[in-house]
Amino acid sequence: MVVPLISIILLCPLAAFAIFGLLGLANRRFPRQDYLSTAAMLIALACSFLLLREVVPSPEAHTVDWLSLGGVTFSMGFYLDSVTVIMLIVVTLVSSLVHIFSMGYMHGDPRYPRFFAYLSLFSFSMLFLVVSDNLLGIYIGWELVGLCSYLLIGFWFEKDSAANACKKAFLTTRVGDVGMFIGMMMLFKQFKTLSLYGDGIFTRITNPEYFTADATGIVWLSIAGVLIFCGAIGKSAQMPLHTWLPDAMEGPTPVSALIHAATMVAAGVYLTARMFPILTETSSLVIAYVGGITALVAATIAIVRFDIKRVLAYSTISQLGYMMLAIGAGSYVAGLFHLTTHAFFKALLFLGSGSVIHAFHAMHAHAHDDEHDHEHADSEEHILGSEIPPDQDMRNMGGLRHKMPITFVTMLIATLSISGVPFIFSGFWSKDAILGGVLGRAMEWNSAHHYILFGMALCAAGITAFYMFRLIFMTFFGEPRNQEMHDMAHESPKSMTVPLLILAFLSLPVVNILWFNEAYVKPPPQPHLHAPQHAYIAPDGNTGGKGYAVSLFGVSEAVAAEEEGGHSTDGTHADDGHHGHGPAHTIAMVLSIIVAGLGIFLSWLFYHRRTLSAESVATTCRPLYNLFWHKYYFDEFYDGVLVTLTVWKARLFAQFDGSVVDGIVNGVGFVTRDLLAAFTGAFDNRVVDGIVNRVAQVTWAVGGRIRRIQTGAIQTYLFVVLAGIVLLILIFRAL
Amino acid sequence: MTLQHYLVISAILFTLGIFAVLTRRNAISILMGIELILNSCNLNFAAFSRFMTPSEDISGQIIAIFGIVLAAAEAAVFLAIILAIYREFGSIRPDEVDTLKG
Amino acid sequence: MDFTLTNFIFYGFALMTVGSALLVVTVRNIVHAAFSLMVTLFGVAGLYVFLQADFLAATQVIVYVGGILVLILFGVMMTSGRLEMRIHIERGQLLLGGVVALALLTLLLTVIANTPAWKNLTDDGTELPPTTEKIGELILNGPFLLPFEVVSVLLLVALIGAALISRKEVRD
Amino acid sequence: MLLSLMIFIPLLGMVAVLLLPRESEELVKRVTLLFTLIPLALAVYLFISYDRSTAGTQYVTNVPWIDAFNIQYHVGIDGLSVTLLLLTALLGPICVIASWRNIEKGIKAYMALFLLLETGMLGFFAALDLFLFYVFFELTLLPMYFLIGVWGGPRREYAAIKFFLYTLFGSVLMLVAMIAVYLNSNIVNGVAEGARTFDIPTLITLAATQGHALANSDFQVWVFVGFFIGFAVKVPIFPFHTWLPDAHVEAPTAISVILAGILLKMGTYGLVRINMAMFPQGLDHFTDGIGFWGNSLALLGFINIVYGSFCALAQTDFKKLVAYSSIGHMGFVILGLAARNDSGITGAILQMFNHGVISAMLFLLVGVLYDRAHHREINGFGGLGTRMPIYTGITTLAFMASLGLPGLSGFVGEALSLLGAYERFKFLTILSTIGIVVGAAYFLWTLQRVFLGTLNPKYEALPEINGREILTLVPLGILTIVLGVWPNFAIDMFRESVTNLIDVLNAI
Repeated sequence: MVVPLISIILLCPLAAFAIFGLLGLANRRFPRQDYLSTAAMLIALACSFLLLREVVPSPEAHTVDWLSLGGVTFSMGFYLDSVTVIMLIVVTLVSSLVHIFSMGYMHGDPRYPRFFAYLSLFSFSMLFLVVSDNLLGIYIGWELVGLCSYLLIGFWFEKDSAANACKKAFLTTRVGDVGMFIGMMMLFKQFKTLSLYGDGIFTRITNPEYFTADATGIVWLSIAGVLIFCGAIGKSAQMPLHTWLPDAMEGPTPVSALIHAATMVAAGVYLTARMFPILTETSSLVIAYVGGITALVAATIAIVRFDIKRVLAYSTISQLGYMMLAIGAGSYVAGLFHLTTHAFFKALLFLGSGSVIHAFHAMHAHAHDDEHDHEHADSEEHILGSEIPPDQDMRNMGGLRHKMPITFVTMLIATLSISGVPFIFSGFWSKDAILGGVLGRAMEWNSAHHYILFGMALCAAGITAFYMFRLIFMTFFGEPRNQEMHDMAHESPKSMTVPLLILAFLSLPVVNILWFNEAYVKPPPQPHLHAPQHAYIAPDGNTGGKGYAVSLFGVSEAVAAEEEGGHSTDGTHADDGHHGHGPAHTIAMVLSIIVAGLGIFLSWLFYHRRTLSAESVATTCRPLYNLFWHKYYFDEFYDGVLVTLTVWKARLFAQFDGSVVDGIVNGVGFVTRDLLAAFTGAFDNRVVDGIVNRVAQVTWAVGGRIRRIQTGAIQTYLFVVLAGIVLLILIFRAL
Repeated sequence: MTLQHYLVISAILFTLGIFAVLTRRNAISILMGIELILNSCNLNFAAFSRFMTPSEDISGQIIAIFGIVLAAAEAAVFLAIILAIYREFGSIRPDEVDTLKG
Repeated sequence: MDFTLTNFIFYGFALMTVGSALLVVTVRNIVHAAFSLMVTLFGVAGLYVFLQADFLAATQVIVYVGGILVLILFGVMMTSGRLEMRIHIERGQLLLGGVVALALLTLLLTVIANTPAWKNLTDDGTELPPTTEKIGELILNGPFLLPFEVVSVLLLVALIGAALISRKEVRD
Repeated sequence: MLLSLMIFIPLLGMVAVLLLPRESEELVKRVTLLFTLIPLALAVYLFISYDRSTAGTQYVTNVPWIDAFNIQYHVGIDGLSVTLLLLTALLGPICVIASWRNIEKGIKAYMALFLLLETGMLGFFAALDLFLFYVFFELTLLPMYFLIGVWGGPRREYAAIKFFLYTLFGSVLMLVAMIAVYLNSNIVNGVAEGARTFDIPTLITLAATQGHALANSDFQVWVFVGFFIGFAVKVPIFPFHTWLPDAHVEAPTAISVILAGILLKMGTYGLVRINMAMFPQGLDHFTDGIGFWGNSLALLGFINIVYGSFCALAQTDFKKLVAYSSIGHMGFVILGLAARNDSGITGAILQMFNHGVISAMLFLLVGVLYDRAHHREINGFGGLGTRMPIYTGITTLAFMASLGLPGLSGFVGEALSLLGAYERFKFLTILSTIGIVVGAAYFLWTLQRVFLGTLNPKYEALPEINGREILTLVPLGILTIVLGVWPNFAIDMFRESVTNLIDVLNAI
């Protein structure tokens, strides 16, 4: 049953896209592309639920030879374990809801059918990525989702900002992908395969024929792991390749919800989780720190944004950092659990914001229509890279809770969830699992500075609560700030509110625990999530033959079992786990509740009661505020390095909004395009081509002399020929 | 009569033909020179056929006949070309027809 | 070497051939040159007879004297208009041409004199039956059929080509 | 017989076209199309009926040609040639259709030359006698010269002469090397015995025979260089590439397609067929990874990739951009060949085929735009996506295939080449991946400048791509997708040949 079900899941969205593409070639359309795509997604959803029952007993790979060479064969196939099923359900569920939501949101767009076709293609690519059992397949899906992201960010490509953003997204992630590809090359050279399961990398890594875990081996494996992780850095918008994600908000809001919040960006986390068995202590640490820093930095930037979608974008980056931190710290299950809960509540937040924007946009479209683009073209903020369309500016909102009750309530639920309000919201459980895991890990490491990771996570949690409630207070509470817009606002149509309600329901922990749990067929989720989920690299330096972390489920169980059988330290592992995690969990839970409460309270003081003034705080802490407003000056820093060279081109740089790596990307682009490429271009023209032309000139000149011999009189020719013959004969006779 | 008699006559004819082709400033004279050359060749064929092969083998004569036919064809084309050149340039002096001059 | 009648006639023909050829290349009047050429061609035909090539001799007379020579005279008349057209010769060219021609002649004679295989091959004097029949056999029913056909096509092409080229109005 | 039929049918077509009156242009085009469709049908038949399970040559015809030099008319196909024959035969009719409307003068001569060109190309890929190989190699040169020089753009003479001289320069060196091989082909242990030969399979065997003059490693190195330069000009490899942008820019659309699609492949095909198979020790000298010379071939590949990509980034002429991107993509072929292992060589061959398909698409697409706007300045467009959605869609597909998006054919060849090359040349391969990013950069940047953003008011009335143009693009697009999704479809053809080649290489 497994293979046909997965095939149906994959083929339905693909067919929906193919129909659009083929008819498009003849300039025709399927009459209702939206129904077609949505139906395809719903079928896929149904099949995913059917798979829930199929999976657990024994995860297995189903492969076919995809590319067979003389000595090597690359296979393609499905691998189905509980993680796959979780991802399948998350993707199909969110995707279906976004499809339905889009019917309302995108209604009336001139390219309405195309939007759904793209969504279908995206769903196919994402699902393909999820079910692939090998790195090559994952890479294929990986790049295809990148393409879809490109197409959908640039959906309104008439806007220059959208055209820039989609290119930036594709290129930035491609930088990461190249890292990933180099990692793949390393693994392929070592293991002669790119399959993960079966007789794949995860098996061969324990086989001395392919890999020995001596010092060099561990270093090598760490490098490979970090390189693979580079792909995840790009796709999941981790520091320092995160700059594309806020820009990606140029795409339609349902796209932001589906691709840039719930699914595609989580693919990086998924990949890292998949690669769990090959992570070494070093690469785990790198991942943890990258995640931790990202979580904290992105959260602080989000505090000062006014564009409702950018707040959510930075929040997404921050939450993804969380998941990475979890995986890096070995809390595999916690990371994936957070991925799942986050997918639902973040999709809900985006769709909710979409609902708000839709309410404003309808009015806005009437009022301004064409001027939209020109309006901001020259504004100061545009140069700073934070142009805010008025319908997304929270400073124009306020008091909407009466106008849009359903949107308000559902968004509030999501906010409570992401803020980690205890017990009745899913976000609390997953976030708490991560905090507990990180603290436990820090304790295990027993090294003071790894507590920094926990500190960063905790700060990020508090800040998250603060800025999310800031968003809610500014949008839904208080007095309307822009009366004209407020009057026009209205609740969204059913096609939009129903998905909101469903997602709100999914943000409740009960639901998640129920199905997350069932997929495992393991002890109840709570103790499970807090139990030691990692049999670690022994902290005592006894890294001998097991310099990699082992997860609890999936095929890696086999590895774990083997390890337990083969090594005397297995008992210690279990003990470590219990010692480390029992108290860690309690401490983490208490602390997280405290910081979340603190964040919400502060937010209430600032933005609802207004006992404290954000402005005055901003003034007193001017340097800090500026730091956040300018996204840590990374952008300015990198720009600055180049601007000293090319001050006059400042505007060019400003075009790209920028933060840290924007500078790098632009810098590289600039250096290559304007300097290096121009130089190579000139070199090509002058030197290489010059030599060629010189040769031609010499030939030409010599020819000019020689041509005088050509008198045109045939008798002369004949004379020369005969004289030559006579001479030749004489010469050769003489010899 | 030895073979060398014929060869000597033929060599003289050939040389005279070449001389004509080289020196005469008139296309028709050049044609005559070429005819001399062709004749010397044909004579050689016939002579070699007589002296170098068994007497009943007369292949050389046949080749000579082919040579005559070729000479006829060549003369026809040559004269046609001369006529065309004459129409074009108003002269048949080869040194005045030098479009190919480099 | 004894001066039999045969020998005498042979040398006569040889002298006739060479002498008139000399005239062909030296006289200034092109018509005279053409007639000298006629004599040369007759002389060669005579030599063919000495080589027991009767058919060849006949062909020589018919084709050359009857065909080519007439063609040449036509050419002279159509291009000059006057019968007494003088041939232009330049001193320098005469000298250079003479040198080359002489060198060539020396070369050829040396080769003729020094090639061992050609020495002392005298005419055995066997009389052949008329060769016409044999030539016919060889050409139409023997190994020379294909060359014969090819040469016929060549002649045809040459004649059509000549007609096309010498037409007054050539397209384009 | 079938093979020879396929090779010479276009020649027959040329005669037929020449016999047609020059006024009936439609008839000329139809006859040409017919005579290019027949080889296509035959190629498809060969492709299907080719026995994939052996490495030996099939459909062999071997008759004496010039006895004096022991030259034979020896043709046959193995997996590599049949793939490229199919590509050639496929591009034939496509180019004829692409030339349907935009060749204004002398269509008859154009079509006749085109058919002659096709014979040359088909013969080249099938030839198994070194002399025949060379004859066909040169046979493509002549029609190409005229096709560029007569029907090209404003600087056509310059481009045509440049192309001609460059290639001739290369082929002279090749000729010298070829004669050297011929003269040494009967020397064993310093003693001449038996007849000399031009026969490629025989020469390959001889070159692997201990003590044979051809198996001398110094000799192999020098001859390798001779052939290599000859082919390098065609590929083109870095210092010999400057003819390519000029020729591409000036040539008419269909001829650019042939240039990029087939002629460049003649270079790499020659490298595989002659340089690698016949001179494994020569190859070893340049690819053993030791010292400068041991890395030189991979270095050239790397330079091609990076240099070509950066140059492409600097271009503002659409066609020039595509031309430089070709240089970059051929770099992957060189890199893959230098790796000389399964994945490297397979990747290189796939990349040859895919690049033929993709660059053909790109040039056709540029041609479509040029026919409408009469210029190719990338910055002179803008926002065409709203005006020409189908055209934009197909262009996006071609761009994505070219920049190596997985799922489309460009990726498989590129990825396999890199995977293979990494096993031998770690550092250079990692550096070469820069090409992947830069490749994406220039294509996306072009996409943005031409199709995205607000519509340039000048082009508000630009007509959408028409049915005939779509017809030329669709088969290529389908191939791109099919080979991306199911690369075994092509790999099946030459797997055995590659294995065989690697055995030869490993034998030294």
